[in-house]
Amino acid sequence: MAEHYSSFNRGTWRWFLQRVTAVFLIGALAFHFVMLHFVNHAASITFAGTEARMGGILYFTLMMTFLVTAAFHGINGVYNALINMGLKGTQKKVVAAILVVAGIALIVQGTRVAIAMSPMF
Amino acid sequence: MYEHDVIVVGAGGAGLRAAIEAHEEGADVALVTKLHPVRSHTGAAEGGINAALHEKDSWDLHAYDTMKGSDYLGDAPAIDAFAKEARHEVIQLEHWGMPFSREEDGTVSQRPFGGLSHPRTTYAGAETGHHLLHTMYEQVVKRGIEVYDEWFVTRLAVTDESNPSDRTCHGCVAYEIATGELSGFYARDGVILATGGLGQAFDHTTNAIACTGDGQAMAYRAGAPMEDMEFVQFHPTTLPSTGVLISEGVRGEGGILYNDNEERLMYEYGYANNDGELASRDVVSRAELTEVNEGRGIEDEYVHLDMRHLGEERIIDRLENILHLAEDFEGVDGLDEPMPVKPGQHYQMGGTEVDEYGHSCVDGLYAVGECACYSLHGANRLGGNALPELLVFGARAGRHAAGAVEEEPEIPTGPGAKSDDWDEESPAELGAVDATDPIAADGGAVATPQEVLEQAVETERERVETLMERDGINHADVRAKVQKTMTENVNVFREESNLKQALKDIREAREEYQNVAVADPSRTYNTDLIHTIETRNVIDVAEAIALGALARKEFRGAHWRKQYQERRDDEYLKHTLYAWNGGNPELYYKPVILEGHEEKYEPKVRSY
Amino acid sequence: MSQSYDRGIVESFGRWREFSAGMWAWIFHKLTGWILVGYLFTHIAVLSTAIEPGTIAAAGDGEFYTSTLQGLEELLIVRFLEVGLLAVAVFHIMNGIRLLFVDLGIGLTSQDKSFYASLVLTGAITVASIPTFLAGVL
Amino acid sequence: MSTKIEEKPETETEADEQTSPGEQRRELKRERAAEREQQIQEELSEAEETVGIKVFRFDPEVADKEEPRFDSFTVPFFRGMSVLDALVYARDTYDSSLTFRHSCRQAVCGSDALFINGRQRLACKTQVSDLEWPIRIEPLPHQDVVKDLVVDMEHFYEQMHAVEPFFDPDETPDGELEEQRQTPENREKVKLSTRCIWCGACMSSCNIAAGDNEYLGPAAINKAYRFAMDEREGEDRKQERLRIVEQEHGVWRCQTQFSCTEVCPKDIPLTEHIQELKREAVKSNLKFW
Ligand SMILES: Cc1cc2nc3c(=O)[nH]c(=O)nc-3n(C[C@H](O)[C@H](O)[C@H](O)COP(=O)(O)OP(=O)(O)OC[C@H]3O[C@@H](n4cnc5c(N)ncnc54)[C@H](O)[C@@H]3O)c2cc1C
Ligand code: HEM
Ligand code: SF4
Ligand code: F3S
Ligand code: FES
Repeated sequence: MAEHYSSFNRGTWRWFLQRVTAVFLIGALAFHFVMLHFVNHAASITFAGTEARMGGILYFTLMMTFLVTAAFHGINGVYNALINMGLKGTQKKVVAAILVVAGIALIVQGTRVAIAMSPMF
Repeated sequence: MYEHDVIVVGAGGAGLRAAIEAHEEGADVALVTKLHPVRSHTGAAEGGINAALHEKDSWDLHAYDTMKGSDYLGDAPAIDAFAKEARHEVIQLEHWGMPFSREEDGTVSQRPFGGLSHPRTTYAGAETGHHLLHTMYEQVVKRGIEVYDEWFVTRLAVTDESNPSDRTCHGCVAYEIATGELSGFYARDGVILATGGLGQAFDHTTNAIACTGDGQAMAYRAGAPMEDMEFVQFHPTTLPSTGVLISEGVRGEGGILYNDNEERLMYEYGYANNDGELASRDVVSRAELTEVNEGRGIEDEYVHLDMRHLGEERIIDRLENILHLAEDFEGVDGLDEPMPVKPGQHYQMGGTEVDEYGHSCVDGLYAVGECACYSLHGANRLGGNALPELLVFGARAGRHAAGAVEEEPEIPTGPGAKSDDWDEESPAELGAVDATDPIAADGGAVATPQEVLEQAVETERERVETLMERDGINHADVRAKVQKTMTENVNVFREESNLKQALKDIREAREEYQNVAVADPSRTYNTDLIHTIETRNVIDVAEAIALGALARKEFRGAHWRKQYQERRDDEYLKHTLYAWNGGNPELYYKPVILEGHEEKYEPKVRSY
Repeated sequence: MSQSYDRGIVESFGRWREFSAGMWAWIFHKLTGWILVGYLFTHIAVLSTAIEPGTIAAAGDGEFYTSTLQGLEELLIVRFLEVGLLAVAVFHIMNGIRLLFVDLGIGLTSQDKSFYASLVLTGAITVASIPTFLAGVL
Repeated sequence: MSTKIEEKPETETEADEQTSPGEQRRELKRERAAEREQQIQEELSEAEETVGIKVFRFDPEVADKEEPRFDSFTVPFFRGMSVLDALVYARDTYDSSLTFRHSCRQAVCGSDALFINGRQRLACKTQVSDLEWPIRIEPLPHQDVVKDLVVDMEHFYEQMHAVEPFFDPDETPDGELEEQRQTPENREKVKLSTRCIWCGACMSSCNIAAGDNEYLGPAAINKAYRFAMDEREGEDRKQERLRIVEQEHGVWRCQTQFSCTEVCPKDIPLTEHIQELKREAVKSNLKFW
């Protein structure tokens, strides 16, 4: 059963990071909602506005971190849910691979979008 | 066929301990048990386990208390070995991780218990038995000892010489409950029976539904007599609907017994003017039943045990589990109302006759735990003395079976030990119903142990097939009949006419049993079949109890006779034995051994 | 062991009959989590299609982006979906906080109450935000 | 509730006719049956109340039980009656082939965890008067059914054994009669975890355990907790124990559903114990901090 007996047990890390990202996401997601629905009303979002916000280095990094953590948190969550349903063996490996690819794609595309939005680049 | 050095039948405290010890001595051991080990009834024990651990305490005090408690019907070699070895066994249990309750300094706690001259009842909350059972099962898992769980042992494979002392036990026949398969278990060095109590011979008992006296009855039919069966302990405070035990702790803390007139019965009617509710178990049981018989019982059945005056705080602090028990099993809130209680069968002092190593007169056949009688408890068991018994004698038998004991036993067993005959008439026929009863040894000359075993398996297979194929009555009716008559007639109060009636009823039940059949045609998990086979064992042990009680014309320990209100040492300072004798049972006596190596016990008046 | 029988349908039915707060919290958390992941992917997809082809890294005037977003925002259905998303996100956050406490071993005995609290809070926050979210389309 | 299972009314008490030699036996049996029928009627009419139970039936070997079904039985109600009493009555009076495990009748042997009115409960510890009638009794969900209410416990035992469920101190005192010391506080800490009776109710109630067969499950993790937290075992052993529970299918699988804690008849705070082990595992893995 237990193949990896190291202190870097993957189960531990995934569990732990899921919590850490969750803590971060509480703030980030709330901030995101507030910014784009209350401070700036969603209906009046314009590219100019977006560009202005994304121009700020702080805001930009925050959004990038948000992207990465949300991607990790979400995808790890889905993976967990699937293992909980008893996925194992090859199936599990395939699912893990697909999820990792999807996650990377998400982050890459997200980054490209973010860069496109930011006047910094 | 399965093969091991030592086969232990039953995996309660006694069986587990025996298996561990035999394993330690290098034997290849297997446990064969009809319940998974952790389901054994040892798990129900609440109070604690006695051992003279304190500096101020000593084993000979413990031995003395036990002898006095037994009303001088104990055998000194067994009592001495018990008191000495209990200390080591209890400490070993601690080393195995048993979660005993602790003192501030981290040592194990001990509390006072009835009949003990020193507080030496070691305990783990009010769940001592549960912890003991689990701790030992864990050790079995640790050692990788083979466990055949849900295998029901139905018969012993014993050679059929006419004198039981010449016979040898080569194994047993077991039925795998899940599949319905019968197999032989060949034991190279010995079979240790540890099948527990026989409460199911009564309809109101603290024992489990699986406590059907299988071991006693199997050994009895194989030639090892049952000893001192008339001594049955009745506990005064059990819940009327289920028989669940309400610990003595309630009375210990100050609980009061009331009758229907709300009188404090123990004092009002002078049953125990000194100790009141805290008088010994037999006294309180008799008091309660007298109240009921004289029309002062509640609903003509029970009395009330009230602890409300102790106050919620104290109750929750010390007796919390009692609240749960009353609520869960009787639907009564102990904080709000008194709890209904009545006496119930609790413990069987007698059992298969064995020596102080648990060895019966049949070579290679051992018995330990509640199903055995090494004459430790005599006529009455002290609270907290059964659990250490499981350990001490379990270990002794395990060691002996594994060939690691040099000493010769001092307690004689088998027909050779006979001193007196019982020379009265039985009011009913006893033993086998007809000569062709397949249970009697059939005289065929069998050569190898394997052949003995195969023949036993064959006999069992035929029996099972007959039961499954024929058409007949439900065993439950027969069992109910035995239980009813035992509770009515061989209970706390014993009168000659009642005992005779019981024997007649038991005979009737035995005849009816000839017609029982199993209605469930399935081989998968057929509990109908299991219970049907158990019922025959219930009949056998019930007969032994009733006849022993009829024969013993005195009042000793738990055995109370209306016409004989005194202990009669001149006549009855002797053990009752009941031997199957190929289907024509014989009741006889053997002497009590009051002289040990270091102690010589003088019968005294047993007063507390 | 003789054959065993898998009860299939009885089994799955039996599970849901008794209400148990912890289990529903788990189911809702799962559901909301999955919706959020799904949304995260669509969100990035929408944002990227909204950006004119070839303009990446050399952002154009963003006309297309603005009109896509505003076009979407004009649809009542999108507004409703957004409220739904908020509800989902808020529940996931609230219950997520509850779970974090559970992980720390805090308030385990009132886990059912905290589940109800997260439901109530979610409801309250969602209702309170409806005016802002629907402003302009109604 | 629409399950595929047909509801069959009262089963016949009569066993099917077979040609057997004992005409006399059959005669006796008929008499008995008539007598019993009358007795049942009396008992039922004497009882102030009767309660209906619907019991899941299945036997892979018996023709009319191959398809699972529910049988209904009417039993006389009495004060203090448990669901187990009702089952025993039904078995002993109506149908001796009704199969279920039971032994102690007092919630210590753990044999009779059943799915009663939609929840895992010990039949002996559940008062009939506390339930909605008729009472529906099924075997534990998520375990293979062997027959009627009996499920296959093998997997549960395997999981229990997988956590090395035995006390294993580095060394024990030399003195023959000397015990290891344990503070009352430490005993208090492990006390609840030692109460487990291996009934399997928790495992059956946990959706994760249902989905992931390899998940150790709450009872086994609780067993590991019992030893990992016992100060009489050494620190190294504790680390080993943590390693067992922090494997892929160990504590991380627990999604804090709390169902286990809710159904445990011994009121063991299982979720709390699992969570504590998660924290212990994280702590020991992040030692370099
Ligand atoms: C409610 C209660 C409270 C008690 N409290 C105390 C106390 O506080 N202190 C004390 O010292 N004593 C106490 N006792 C007494 C003590 O618990 C018992 O005497 C003791 O546990 C019996 O243990 P055992 O190993 O002999 O049998 P059990 O634990 O009953 O085990 C019997 C075993 O045999 C197996 N078995 C039986 N028949 C067969 C068969 N045919 N084939 C295969 N296997 C079979 C069963 O599966 C089981 O594993 C109490 C007893 C009761 C009932
Ligand atoms: C805002 C703060 C958030 C918090 C506090 C939070 C908290 C948590 C926690 C604690 C878990 C773990 C549950 C468990 O394993 O027992 C979890 C699971 C999950 N989260 Fe979040 N989360 C947040 C945001 C998000 C976001 C933005 C997404 C989407 C990208 C997301 C998607 C998921 C998914 C898919 C799961 C797995 C659900 C499952 O078990 O099936 N979460 N969340
Ligand atoms: S933890 Fe509770 S529910 Fe689970 S097996 Fe043990 S006693 Fe039963
Ligand atoms: S029900 Fe299952 S998910 Fe965890 S809290 Fe209990 S083990
Ligand atoms: S019969 Fe033992 S737990 Fe219910």
